[in-house]
Amino acid sequence: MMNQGLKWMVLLGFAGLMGWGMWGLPDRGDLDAPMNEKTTITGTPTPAAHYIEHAYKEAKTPNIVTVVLGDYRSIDTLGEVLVVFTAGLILILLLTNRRKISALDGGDS
Amino acid sequence: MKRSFESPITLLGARALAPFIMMFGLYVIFHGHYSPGGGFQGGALLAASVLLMRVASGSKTSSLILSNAVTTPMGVVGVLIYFGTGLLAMFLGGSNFLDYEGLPIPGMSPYYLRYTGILIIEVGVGLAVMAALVLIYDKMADGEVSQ
Amino acid sequence: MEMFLANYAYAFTLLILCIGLYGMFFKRNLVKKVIGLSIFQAAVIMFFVSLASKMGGTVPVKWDEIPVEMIDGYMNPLPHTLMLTAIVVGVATQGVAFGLLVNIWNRFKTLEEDALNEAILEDSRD
Amino acid sequence: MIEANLPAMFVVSYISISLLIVLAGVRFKESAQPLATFGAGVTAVLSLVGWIVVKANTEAGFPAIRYGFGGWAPPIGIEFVLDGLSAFFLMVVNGVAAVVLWHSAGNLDKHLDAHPPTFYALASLFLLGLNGMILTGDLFNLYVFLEISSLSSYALIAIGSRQAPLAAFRYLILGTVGGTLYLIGVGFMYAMTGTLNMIDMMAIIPLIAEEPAVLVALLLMIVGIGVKAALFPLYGWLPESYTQTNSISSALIAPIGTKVAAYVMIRVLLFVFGASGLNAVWPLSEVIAYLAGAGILFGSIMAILQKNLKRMLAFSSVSQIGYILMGVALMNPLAFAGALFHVLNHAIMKATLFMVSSHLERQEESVDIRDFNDSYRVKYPWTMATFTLAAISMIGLPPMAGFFSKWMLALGTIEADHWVLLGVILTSSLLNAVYFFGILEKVYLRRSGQKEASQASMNEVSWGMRLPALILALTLLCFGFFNVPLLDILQTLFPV
Repeated sequence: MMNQGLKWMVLLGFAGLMGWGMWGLPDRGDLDAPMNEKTTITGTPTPAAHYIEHAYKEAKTPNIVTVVLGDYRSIDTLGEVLVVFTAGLILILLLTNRRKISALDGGDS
Repeated sequence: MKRSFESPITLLGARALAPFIMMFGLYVIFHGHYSPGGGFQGGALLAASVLLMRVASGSKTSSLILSNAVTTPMGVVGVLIYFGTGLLAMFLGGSNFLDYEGLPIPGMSPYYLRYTGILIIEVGVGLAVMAALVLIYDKMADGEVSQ
Repeated sequence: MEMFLANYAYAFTLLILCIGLYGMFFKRNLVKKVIGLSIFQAAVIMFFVSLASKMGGTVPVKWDEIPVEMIDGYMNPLPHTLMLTAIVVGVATQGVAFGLLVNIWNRFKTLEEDALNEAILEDSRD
Repeated sequence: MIEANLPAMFVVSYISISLLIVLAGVRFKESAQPLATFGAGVTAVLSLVGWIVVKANTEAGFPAIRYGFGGWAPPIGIEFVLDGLSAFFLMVVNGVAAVVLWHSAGNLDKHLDAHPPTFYALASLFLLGLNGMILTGDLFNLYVFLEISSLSSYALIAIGSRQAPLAAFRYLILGTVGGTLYLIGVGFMYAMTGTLNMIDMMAIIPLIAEEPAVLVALLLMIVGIGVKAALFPLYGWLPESYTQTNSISSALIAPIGTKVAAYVMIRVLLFVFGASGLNAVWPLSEVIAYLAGAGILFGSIMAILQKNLKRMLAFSSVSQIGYILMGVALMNPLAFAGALFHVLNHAIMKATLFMVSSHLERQEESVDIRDFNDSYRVKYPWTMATFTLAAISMIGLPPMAGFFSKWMLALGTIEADHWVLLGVILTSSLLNAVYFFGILEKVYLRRSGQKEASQASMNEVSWGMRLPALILALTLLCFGFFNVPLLDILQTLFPV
């Protein structure tokens, strides 16, 4: 078990580190941030600009987020569905009440 | 569920609300192409309508809407719709996994094939999410062993 | 003031992250730890969504008055998409966490860390 | 068809198998274990095909198969990358998993009053997550697969002794915090580079490596993955989880779970940040190497102090993970090849040892090391022979495979002029010898207990359990004899 002082140190260290890192991030809403440009520094296309520009042309769907979710990054969404499915299976595994079921099978309900 | 009591007011209120929530959930799924929304959000709303009845009336009445036994198969079907769409495109269309252009629907331009593909998988996501959330609630409700 | 407007969203995110971490570190009740965890995850969602914003941009749904070639007119859709996935993952994690808690409750009849430690010590003494 | 979509087939086959297990499990509960074994076996064969294809491609001049999902070219869509490194890890993970799942048939009656179909569906989903983590070329997609595998491993761990759910819960809290920290790191990297694709990002990072945000992102990712990989100060969840869980889960998760996290560490450190990005501001690779060294010593010392065989193996896992991460952090081809070879060896050794512990748990109801005596030699001749092979490899004596990976690691430390770490490796080998020879001596050598041995009669587990363990142990011997060609290939996998 970690003692209290160590926990505070970890917490403050985390806050300081994150604060320092966040200070170096591009400003919120900055139009010149790398993620809002059309290409990255090395000249490869950034996904976000491609999505905004081509989503409607390529899938005839106005909602860009839906296209990204369902088409461009569809394996992510498949993973997401599998996560939910896994959670359901886990709850079956952990909490199916065997005692209650065997009581029902025995007939005294 | 330590103690259950029946109140006609909560029951009536829940019964009045549940169909509208379900309707709204379906709207959110099927209108996800044009406005914020989509499979997950709609599935969560569908689950909310079922769970509202579960909370208000106990599982006996509400299992008429969605019985405990169907949630697992429904989740499997939801995943299967999504996964099957991808597989169909891969095996019949000869394209990559989940490339909706390969879907075997005749007479559709690639753009509308994508449009349709997204719609199909959103329905799958909605079903799977609804089933899983209801399943989680059900298991949580009857999983506790009292002395 | 300029600085604050540019970074206040990050500062609030950091605050919420620390609150979540505090909950997980210092609360002795397991349910409160899960609450801390969910606060921590919510902070990440806020962080990503604030990354997505653009000055003068609108929601990423195609609108006839802003041509799609003007990419600065729409907010960045990618973080939004990522967060939809992350929210689902968070929900699933919390479902599993509460499932485990019900399981622990069934076995130990307590969710207090100290009482659990005592119970474990007693187990190992037998 | 299958060849063109080879990288996707791993995920596809595991999803189909887990859905099939759930559906078939409604009527036929016994079908779950054969189906899961079949699924892992098919994927193991696929990964062998993948290894051969990648090898042929490398000779033809293009080392990586890049597979874009949905037909989108990589920076736009998500890609799976099948190169030498991922093919190697796929073979290790799927091969070991197939044998472990085969072996689990004999243990089913003892454990799992819970539903076998659900259990095996979750095991398949766990493997699906690991395969996805190995193959993916996208940082966020990695997070999704990480969460699939973590969630299912929490559940698999929670089936076990009375304290198992508590151990799983603590793992869940730590693991989710780790995953979330990794996610924040991904967010930082996305904000700084504008892309999520690993190969794109690798080209950008040298240009911006000195930004504080990139450094913080790197630290967050190391900590996040370090939790999963049980890097030294973050190992807290591991011993309890592996000790309290049932013997099927421990044999499945212990060998491959942490290995895949180590693989992610390799990907992120060497293939995304690269040596220049990693050491741009602070010499982080040395920090990781020394932390891993501390983990090696700590794990070995704690393992000596344990009285429970499973807990001893768990602490030895902490120490062996240290070898792998140290080899990665030393940043030279020799140590890298040693680390990869150690991944293979340790996966096989840990699977064997946990199988042996499950045999003993099954027949003796306890895995307390103090109860070991020379009657075991008579009661479990095959199990003990298997144990001996794995233990010798664990200590690192030739001709077992464990020797050669440690030898390469030692050469790597010399190459990098880290004499302290060389000392750590040698010391830890001695400590390993202490805890394994302690057991071997109790079983094979002690004279005073001869009476017990003469009274005992053969009480071995079924062949269905003996055989997989024995095969794995003999594989170690094979890899020991044929280490040269494999090590040559593994050295070429080091990124230049």
